[in-house]
Amino acid sequence: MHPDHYRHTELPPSTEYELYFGPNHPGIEGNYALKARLAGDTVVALEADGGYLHRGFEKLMEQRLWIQNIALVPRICVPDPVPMEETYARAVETLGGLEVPERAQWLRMLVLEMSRLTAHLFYFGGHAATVGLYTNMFWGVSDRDRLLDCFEQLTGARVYHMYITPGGVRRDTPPGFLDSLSEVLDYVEGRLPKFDDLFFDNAVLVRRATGTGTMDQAFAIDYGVTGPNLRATGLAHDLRRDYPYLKYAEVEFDVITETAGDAYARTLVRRGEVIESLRILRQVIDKLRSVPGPIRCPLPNPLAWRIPAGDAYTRTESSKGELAYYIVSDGSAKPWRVHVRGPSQMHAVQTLEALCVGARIEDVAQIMFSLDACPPEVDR
Amino acid sequence: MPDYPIYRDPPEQCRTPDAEERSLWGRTLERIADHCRARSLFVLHYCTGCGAIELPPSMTSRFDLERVGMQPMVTPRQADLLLITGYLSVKTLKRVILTYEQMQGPKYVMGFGSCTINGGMYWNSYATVKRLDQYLPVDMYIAGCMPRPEAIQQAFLQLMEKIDSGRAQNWKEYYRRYDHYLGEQQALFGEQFHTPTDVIGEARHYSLFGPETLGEHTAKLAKYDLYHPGQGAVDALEVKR
Amino acid sequence: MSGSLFRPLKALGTLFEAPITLPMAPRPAAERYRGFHLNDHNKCIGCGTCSRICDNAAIRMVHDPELRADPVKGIRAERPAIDYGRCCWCALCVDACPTGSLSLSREYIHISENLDTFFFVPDEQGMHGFGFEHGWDKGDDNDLLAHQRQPMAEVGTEERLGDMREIVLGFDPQAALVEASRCIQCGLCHDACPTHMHAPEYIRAVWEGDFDEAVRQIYRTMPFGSVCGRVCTHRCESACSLHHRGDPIAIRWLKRYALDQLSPERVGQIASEGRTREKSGRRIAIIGSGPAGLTTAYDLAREGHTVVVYEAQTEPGGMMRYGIPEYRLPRDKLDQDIDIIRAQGVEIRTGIRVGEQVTLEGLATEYDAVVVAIGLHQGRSTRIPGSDHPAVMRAVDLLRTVWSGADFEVPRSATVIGGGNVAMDAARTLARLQRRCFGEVQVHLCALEAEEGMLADREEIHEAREEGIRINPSRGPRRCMVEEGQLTGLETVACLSIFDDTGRFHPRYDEEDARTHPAELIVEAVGQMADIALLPKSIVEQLEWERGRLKVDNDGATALPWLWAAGDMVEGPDVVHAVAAGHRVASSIHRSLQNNRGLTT
Amino acid sequence: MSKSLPTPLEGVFRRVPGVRWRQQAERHLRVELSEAENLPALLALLKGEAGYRHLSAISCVDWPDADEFELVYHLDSYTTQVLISAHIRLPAAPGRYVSVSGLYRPAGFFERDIHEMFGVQFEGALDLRPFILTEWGGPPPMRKSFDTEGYVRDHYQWVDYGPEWLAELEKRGGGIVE
Repeated sequence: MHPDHYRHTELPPSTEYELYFGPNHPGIEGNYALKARLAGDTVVALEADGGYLHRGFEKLMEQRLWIQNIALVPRICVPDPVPMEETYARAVETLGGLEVPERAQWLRMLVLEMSRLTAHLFYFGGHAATVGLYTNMFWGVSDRDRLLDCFEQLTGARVYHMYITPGGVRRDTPPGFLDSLSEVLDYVEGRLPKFDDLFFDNAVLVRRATGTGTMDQAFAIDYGVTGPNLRATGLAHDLRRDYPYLKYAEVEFDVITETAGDAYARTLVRRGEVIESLRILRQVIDKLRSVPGPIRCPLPNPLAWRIPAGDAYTRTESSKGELAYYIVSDGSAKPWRVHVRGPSQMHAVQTLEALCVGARIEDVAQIMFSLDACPPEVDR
Repeated sequence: MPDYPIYRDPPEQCRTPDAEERSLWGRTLERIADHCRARSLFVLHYCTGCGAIELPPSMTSRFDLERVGMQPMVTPRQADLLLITGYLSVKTLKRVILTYEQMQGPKYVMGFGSCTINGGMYWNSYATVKRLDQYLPVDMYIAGCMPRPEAIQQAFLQLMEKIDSGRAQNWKEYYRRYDHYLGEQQALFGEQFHTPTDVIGEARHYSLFGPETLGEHTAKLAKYDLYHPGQGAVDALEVKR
Repeated sequence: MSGSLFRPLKALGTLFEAPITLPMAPRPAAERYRGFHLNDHNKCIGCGTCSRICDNAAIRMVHDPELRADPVKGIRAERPAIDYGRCCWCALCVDACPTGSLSLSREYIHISENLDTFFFVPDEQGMHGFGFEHGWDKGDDNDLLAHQRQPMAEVGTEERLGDMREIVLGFDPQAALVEASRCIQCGLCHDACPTHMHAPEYIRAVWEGDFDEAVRQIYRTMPFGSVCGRVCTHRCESACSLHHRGDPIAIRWLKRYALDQLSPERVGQIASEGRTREKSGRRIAIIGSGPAGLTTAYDLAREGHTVVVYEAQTEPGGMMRYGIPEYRLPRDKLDQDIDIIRAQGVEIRTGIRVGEQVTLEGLATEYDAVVVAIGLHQGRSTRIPGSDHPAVMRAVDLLRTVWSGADFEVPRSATVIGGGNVAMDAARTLARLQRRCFGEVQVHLCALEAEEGMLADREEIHEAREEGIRINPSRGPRRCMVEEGQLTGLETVACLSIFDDTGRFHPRYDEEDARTHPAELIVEAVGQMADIALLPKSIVEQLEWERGRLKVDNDGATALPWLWAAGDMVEGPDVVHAVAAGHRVASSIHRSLQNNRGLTT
Repeated sequence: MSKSLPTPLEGVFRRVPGVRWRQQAERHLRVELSEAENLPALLALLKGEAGYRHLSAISCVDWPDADEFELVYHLDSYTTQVLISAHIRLPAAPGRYVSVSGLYRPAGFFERDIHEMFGVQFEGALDLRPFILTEWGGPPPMRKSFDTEGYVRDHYQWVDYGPEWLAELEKRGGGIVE
């Protein structure tokens, strides 16, 4: 604007004022907006504004063949795309009565846990940045990149893998993959003490995150909070253990809980989950070395593939919580209806709005990141 | 095997540097400025779509774009480069236009991936824009869905080269042909669409006012007293169709 | 909890570690990276499956007239062009490519301000001509197409030898559904089919369970669906894009399946759809009631013309009735097809031999146009010594005798000369008759060609062997052995080569390697010709001939403006070619009649 | 089909009229209510007596042939650990239903979403203002009657590429096959 045209702003006669966060704001995870009413630097009320990433996925999926949708689903949640593929594929398998071969199930668990690791590492970086710990962000992002290299070897792409397909997976492991993945896992494990030094035990984080965005268990359940955020309030609920899918019943892992329910507890739960994911991955790698077999059940020609009429609701424990797909088929070559229930739909709107009330303005970003809210999952 | 006329390495199809009536002194200064601009590009920190997920790796240690003088910048006024990282929903496009207009010239726009070129995955989605260049002048596109950090790196290097050689002048088109761009924006957002930025005044300020700056679409702005107190950016945002 | 102020300082230790920053040069991508497309143009057949599987409508086929197009082999002069303003690099196009020509490279950088550069036709050199390595390729584990054909149930060898029952049982509903679902709708079969049947459409209809629609699609170009669904030479299947990496779709069996699902009445109703009710007042005579003659009749009758078909035999059908064995084509199915043609208003006068009861000149005056479609009912002879013996028959005569139900004395032993499908028909028919009369089979078959070069279908050879027929490849007939007036056998010599260096028929024999095949009956199946005795000399002189064959233009028109010819006598023996010719002749006649051309005087 | 039902559920289902249930998958019950208005009562009982404190999602399905919307309430209990999907059908016109956000807070989000995408009205809902489609002028896009590709053709433009190779090909008689 030309300086001649600057206008003076008259504030209403009140101690409260409104502030727009985002969609273009470094404290916002992704392309998302918040409208805050503030008194001083304390949030009095907060209103979420989504839809900036709305692409109409649910409508688009109705326009495409069952197989074509495998390309669409991972794009619903960018930082953690694999659970999207898994949940969609499992819903189609439930409807179509497809039996996933054993090796494919292990392979799926492999990518699911790898994806959880990348998402959590990314989360460490993101959360750290909101409290000003940029070194940690650099670490989180570059360690995640090592796993993305593994993804590239296995699936041919860094971020959008499109690896899981109804009935199995698209390709088997390339030669030497399991060894190079093991190396990366060892590397990640070796990095954890360094993360402890720099991040989890850092006075800056501990003091700023403790008591920030606190919720108790009753609140969490009331607001539909799931996943690590729910476990940070002391409820040991994990779909991998309570509604086991794939081969999760056959691996050993612990459900990590914390009781404080604040931003720091949520971070600690994720730290514990990184360790559990590493544990699961090592078991999966062992299995993959011995379990032979096909990686996909026989499927018809993808252009003429109909799924029997019916409906299915499948759920997966993603890095952010309970991810569910409700799919209705009318017996034709395309889905009749796909409803995506992302965990962030609960975390990024009502929960975030409630938790920010009373928080200070500089903590809004931290609360959002500590909930690991993923806006594209809200907008679809 | 037939010899296909496959695209190999096309000649750069850029406009000639904008040096019409400038003095030698002015042109020299501009060259020096371009040389410097190319080496300190500030990228606006705005994640418009999926492609943004490859920006943290590009910007941090592993692919480290700081070594070529690039850095994320949180405010549009201090940013040089607007990245459209993938699809743009109509809702976001409106904010992108506001943001773009707030950036100071010279400014550059880079389109990431298929979605900015021809709609990409969302080619039949009611919610996303199909062609970015309809609404903003674009300097460079990167192929990919999404482009890898290396591709982003190369794109930035190419953009720097383009700026350095004085060929990155597309941003001037927005002022010269404002009426065209405004028309496209109005077609999408409705006749009443306008932004609080005084693009026309800026065009005069930058000496970029041309025969196509004003036209039938800008004429529609006349009825809004844009610079009257009490009416501004926020209200403009909330104008509904 | 308060955390530590000093532990974070440990991170300063990284100052002494090697940096993880990568050089600015792009890294090579992973071995199965999904980068820009590559396409091997020598392998690509232009089927367009990639463009149909693409979720983003990012692939468009471009036609290049300079590319090789070969409909019979299933190759189109089209190649995919990729729009990188749409592509999402999911590689479904690679996984679905039936030939494996398409793959993704490890090249991933393309930056430009020119939108046009984002649309290109990939070849083996990659997007920028650097010849990047292959990334995501067609492996064994990522093929999305169903390559295995559904097995076709057949009657076992023992049961089928006992009588003339049909060998192929037809698909059951599940098998038909699965087989139909394999089709990728490329349409190469449509291009390859002589009569351009709408196979993708009817296969899709079978998959959808809409048999009315399937039959409708079949009848668009094929009035002999039940016949062709059984005995067609199925050029469509050789062109099917799935044959590159697996079995082609059983297009022929699916056609048969679709027609078998509906009652003959319903098929008749569908076939009659769109028929003109108005009479044109024009009259056309057709000589011969084989597939060519009846197809012409069907088309013309539907256009409202009065059509009369003259057939020398007692029943219509030509070679379909008197040549093709019943175990391949049950006669009730043939009757069904012919009844539907009759229902269009075609009158068939059987037992009338043109040149005897009526004359061609007579027809010419009585009708507006005449079509000769008399087929190839005269067998050729080997002319070896002894071939004039009464127990040496031509295959066409043998088959006609058997299938017309005339008296025939079954020989205890027989030898067939020839390696084509007619020879197989003769041998297998004899085998059945022997089995019925004597309980055992003693049939020899001597073909000039080596096993691989035999002209018969592979499955015919296979089934003939199953039925106990002794097949002797590379045997040239030398003489028929006659003792005391009785035929006793055929003497053959080994055939070393059939054609000379210039490609002419000139067999060479090893006279030392002679063998005798016992035969009370010798059947010659070495080719057929048209019986043109019906054509009066005056007309023969007005027509043009080429190497003994009647010369016609593409539409089957002869040098005489009122006379057309179609079918085997013009094109050589094949039902579907005859049908195609019938369509061409019919539309040519219809056009001529509309233009008032081609009237007889 | 397994007939064994966790004890609290047995009683709950018996007390709400018109409830039919069957096992849809392992530990997943499909419940259909013949009368839509009984659903809030069922939810209240499930939450109060069977520990169903988690509303996982509300899905809406458009059935234009029947002129109906189907609403599916997916509920989970952290104690019983049997997922329940309760189905009801509403006439598409007027497309009204009652909000259950008083019972389940997450319903606030889903009802707002369904209102936006399908145009179903929820009486007593927390907030039905547009959330995602604040700048949308068209009909509710998730309805089957809305044609997204047609909308795109009317409102946006696709690129009409004209690379050199294509021009040359067209000169030779080739070109894009439509």
